[in-house]
Amino acid sequence: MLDKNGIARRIAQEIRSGWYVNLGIGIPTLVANFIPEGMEVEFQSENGILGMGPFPFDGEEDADLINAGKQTITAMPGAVFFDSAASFAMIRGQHVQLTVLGAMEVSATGDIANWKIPGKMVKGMGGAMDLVASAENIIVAMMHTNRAGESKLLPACSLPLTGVACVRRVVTNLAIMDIRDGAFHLLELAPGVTAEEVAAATAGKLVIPDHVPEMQFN
Amino acid sequence: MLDKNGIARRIAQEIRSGWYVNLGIGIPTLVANFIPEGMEVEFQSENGILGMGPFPFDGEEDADLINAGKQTITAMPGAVFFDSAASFAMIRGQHVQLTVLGAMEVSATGDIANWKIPGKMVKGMGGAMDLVASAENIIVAMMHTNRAGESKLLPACSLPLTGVACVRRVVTNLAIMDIRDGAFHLLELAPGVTAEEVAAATAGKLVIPDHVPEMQFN
Amino acid sequence: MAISKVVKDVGAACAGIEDGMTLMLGGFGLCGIPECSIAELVRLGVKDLTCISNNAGVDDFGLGLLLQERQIRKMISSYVGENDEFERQMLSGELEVDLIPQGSLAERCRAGGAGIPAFFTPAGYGTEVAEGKEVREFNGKPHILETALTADFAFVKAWKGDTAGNLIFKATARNFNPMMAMAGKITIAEVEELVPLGILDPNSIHTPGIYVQRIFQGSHYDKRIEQRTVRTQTASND
Amino acid sequence: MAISKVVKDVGAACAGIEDGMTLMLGGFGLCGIPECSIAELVRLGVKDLTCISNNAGVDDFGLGLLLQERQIRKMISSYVGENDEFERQMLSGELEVDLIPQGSLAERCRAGGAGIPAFFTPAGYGTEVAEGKEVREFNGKPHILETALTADFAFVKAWKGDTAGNLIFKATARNFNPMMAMAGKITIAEVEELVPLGILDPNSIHTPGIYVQRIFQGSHYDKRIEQRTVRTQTASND
Repeated sequence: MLDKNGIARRIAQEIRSGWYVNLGIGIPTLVANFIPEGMEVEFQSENGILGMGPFPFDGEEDADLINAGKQTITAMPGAVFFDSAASFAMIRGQHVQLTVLGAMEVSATGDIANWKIPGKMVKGMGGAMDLVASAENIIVAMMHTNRAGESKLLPACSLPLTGVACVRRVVTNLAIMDIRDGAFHLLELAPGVTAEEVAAATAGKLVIPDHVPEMQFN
Repeated sequence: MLDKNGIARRIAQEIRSGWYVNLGIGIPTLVANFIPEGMEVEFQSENGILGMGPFPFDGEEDADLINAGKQTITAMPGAVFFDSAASFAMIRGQHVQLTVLGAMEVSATGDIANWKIPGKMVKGMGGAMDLVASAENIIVAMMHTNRAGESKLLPACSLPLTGVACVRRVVTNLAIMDIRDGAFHLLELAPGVTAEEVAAATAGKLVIPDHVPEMQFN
Repeated sequence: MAISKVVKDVGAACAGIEDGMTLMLGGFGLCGIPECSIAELVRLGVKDLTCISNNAGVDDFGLGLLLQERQIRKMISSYVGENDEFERQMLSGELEVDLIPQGSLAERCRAGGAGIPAFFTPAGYGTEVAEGKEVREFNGKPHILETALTADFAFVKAWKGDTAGNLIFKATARNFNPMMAMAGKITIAEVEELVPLGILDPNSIHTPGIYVQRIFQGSHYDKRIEQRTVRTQTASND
Repeated sequence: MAISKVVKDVGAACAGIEDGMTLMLGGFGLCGIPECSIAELVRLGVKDLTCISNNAGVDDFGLGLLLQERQIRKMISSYVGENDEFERQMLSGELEVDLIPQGSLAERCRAGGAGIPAFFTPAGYGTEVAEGKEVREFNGKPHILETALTADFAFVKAWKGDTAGNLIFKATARNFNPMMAMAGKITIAEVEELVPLGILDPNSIHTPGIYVQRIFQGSHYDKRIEQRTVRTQTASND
């Protein structure tokens, strides 16, 4: 079973040289910590930076330099700042090769819900609806079940949707799954996790191939 | 009767302090020469400058600094350069208070034709269609008749249109006229020109008030 | 000669703002918000405002200050977390809230300033954001029609500005400010540094002065940080 | 780490360009045109091109060079005066020409890069430009629906660029270059000065490197002036 850093570390291995990547709030933000030194990858944050660097050293924070999670950040050499319309032009125009974001629910048809719990919580969708509607390559990073132990991988989402038929891959604390043909297809198991455990934690249709390898970390 | 500079000079008197103004190619370009020193007026050229200055001195031309007529220009203190999309955002968004442009034909309903003579000449509309469709305040600067002596102020345009029902005022070598209610309304006569001469040179419906003052130049 | 937009202070800048108006306010979270103008809006006590802003501030800063005073009737935003008073007013029905995808919000402001009354975007298709909106397929993909947004007054905060109203923003404090400057019938710019004409590089202006009707030298910027995150010196030395 | 876009020369930059492709070329008149890339297109001899460019050059420079060699099948432009060969080919029917209002051309390129498949604009309503296009009224004013433009390759010319493909243009040589950079499936940037990473101010970039797939140091810029206009020293001393 993976912790949040494990999920982030596994997702980092999906990233290829030459990619522009948008990382959402939460687990996705951690992905940046696992990119190999010297790999040509640039992080976009939708509030207006390309070439986002690590958090600043204590005392070097700049209130005018934050990411979409409102965290203080730094800029890498070759970074660019731009306005919000220009930022979403990049996203909507599919110039960003990978989007990683969290979710409250994902369906077996690739729908995603992550912005609202009716009557309880309404934080807003922020840039998530633009990201999921536009990106060709979306990975959802989340825990397999919620705090009540209920599956977050469902036949259909019960919460208001953020986007439809857009998620291609899900990485959880238990497994990696691809979404196609109305089902979650098990690709890799987290260390120490069995296919049966994944099946028990997955409410949506799960396809388990004959042989499912364990995740490898390099 | 006015020459081209006279037309430009009269139009310059229409300009108010605080206005952003777009001047088309030809007679309109001359208008800038008659703005009083110190008046707060900025000229926009749709290829991407706000705060256009006079032509450069000999030897100071910069190939990277031109106006929409492809003429070498200079930039005033406080000038700004921007791209073509940003430029037409200003125009389409009605942030430019006055547009002055030339025409081949103007109709009594405010239509304008200035970009194409079928089978003979097709230079293209450039930015003229955006300008006339967007501007709230358009003055046409032109000679009253063409080289063949035919009126350019018509009941309806015969050439392909640049825009419909958009021209509010016309300044020619003979007169100033407002366009409303399907007619040219004579406002002022050029020095030495009679209302009868204007009527003879105007093919569209012309309304002549009892008293038509002569243009005053300050 | 360049058109001067300078007014003497925030009071002069805010002349003409009335109850019931629609206001746009730049900023992302607390980054790049028009602090001085917000303080003046509280002082003026204008009510029944519709505020278009990506976020709604925090309880005791940014638009949260107007929420505390019940000056806002409706918020149009993309993300409104981190604000208890906001949540309370919204859930109780005191505050009307229109949530819009962030990219659509930015583009709708730009469209409002650029004379584009409507455009198609894929964002929000199949969600409640699309309810009542026209859907059309382009290149095999469904899109929804979104319309332009404008405001009676737009408030933006820039790093540097000149007397002609030309603005330069700093880093990610740019965010929504340039589009909102475009979309305001009257746009008020407050700047950390007001400079004479000819100082700013004409090649590096983010917001041309044509979009700014009034500009003033701001003061006492708090520039609060919402999520102070740092790394340790040791970690970096690894 | 920033993604390097540098290729060794114009030949490497133009790899993969084939007959029948759609190309975008930045520039306004002869100002800010990708001179080196145009020369290479002539050398490559690719044919049946559809070229999207605000103008078509003059007889012996800019896109006029491709017209002379009959490499262009169709031009999409806003203004094509000042070119006799162009006029001859168009009137004889050898060359297909699609004339588009300049603002619509710019916005359609931006839309193509920004994932906006269509938008409404008032430009061209009631003219032959509107033929076959949807008309809709907004705020009492008729608008026409215009669709996005994209290209197989876009060619832009910048003043300075860094290895990550970030570009800065000079004065009015910016014009169509930034939107075309956005709209090219592969965008090739030629620059007067290629600089190392970290030299350009991240606050003053016109085209972020994300839009540039290949960048190279240009050479031998002619930068021809189409209409040399000057004032005399005496006139100014008055």
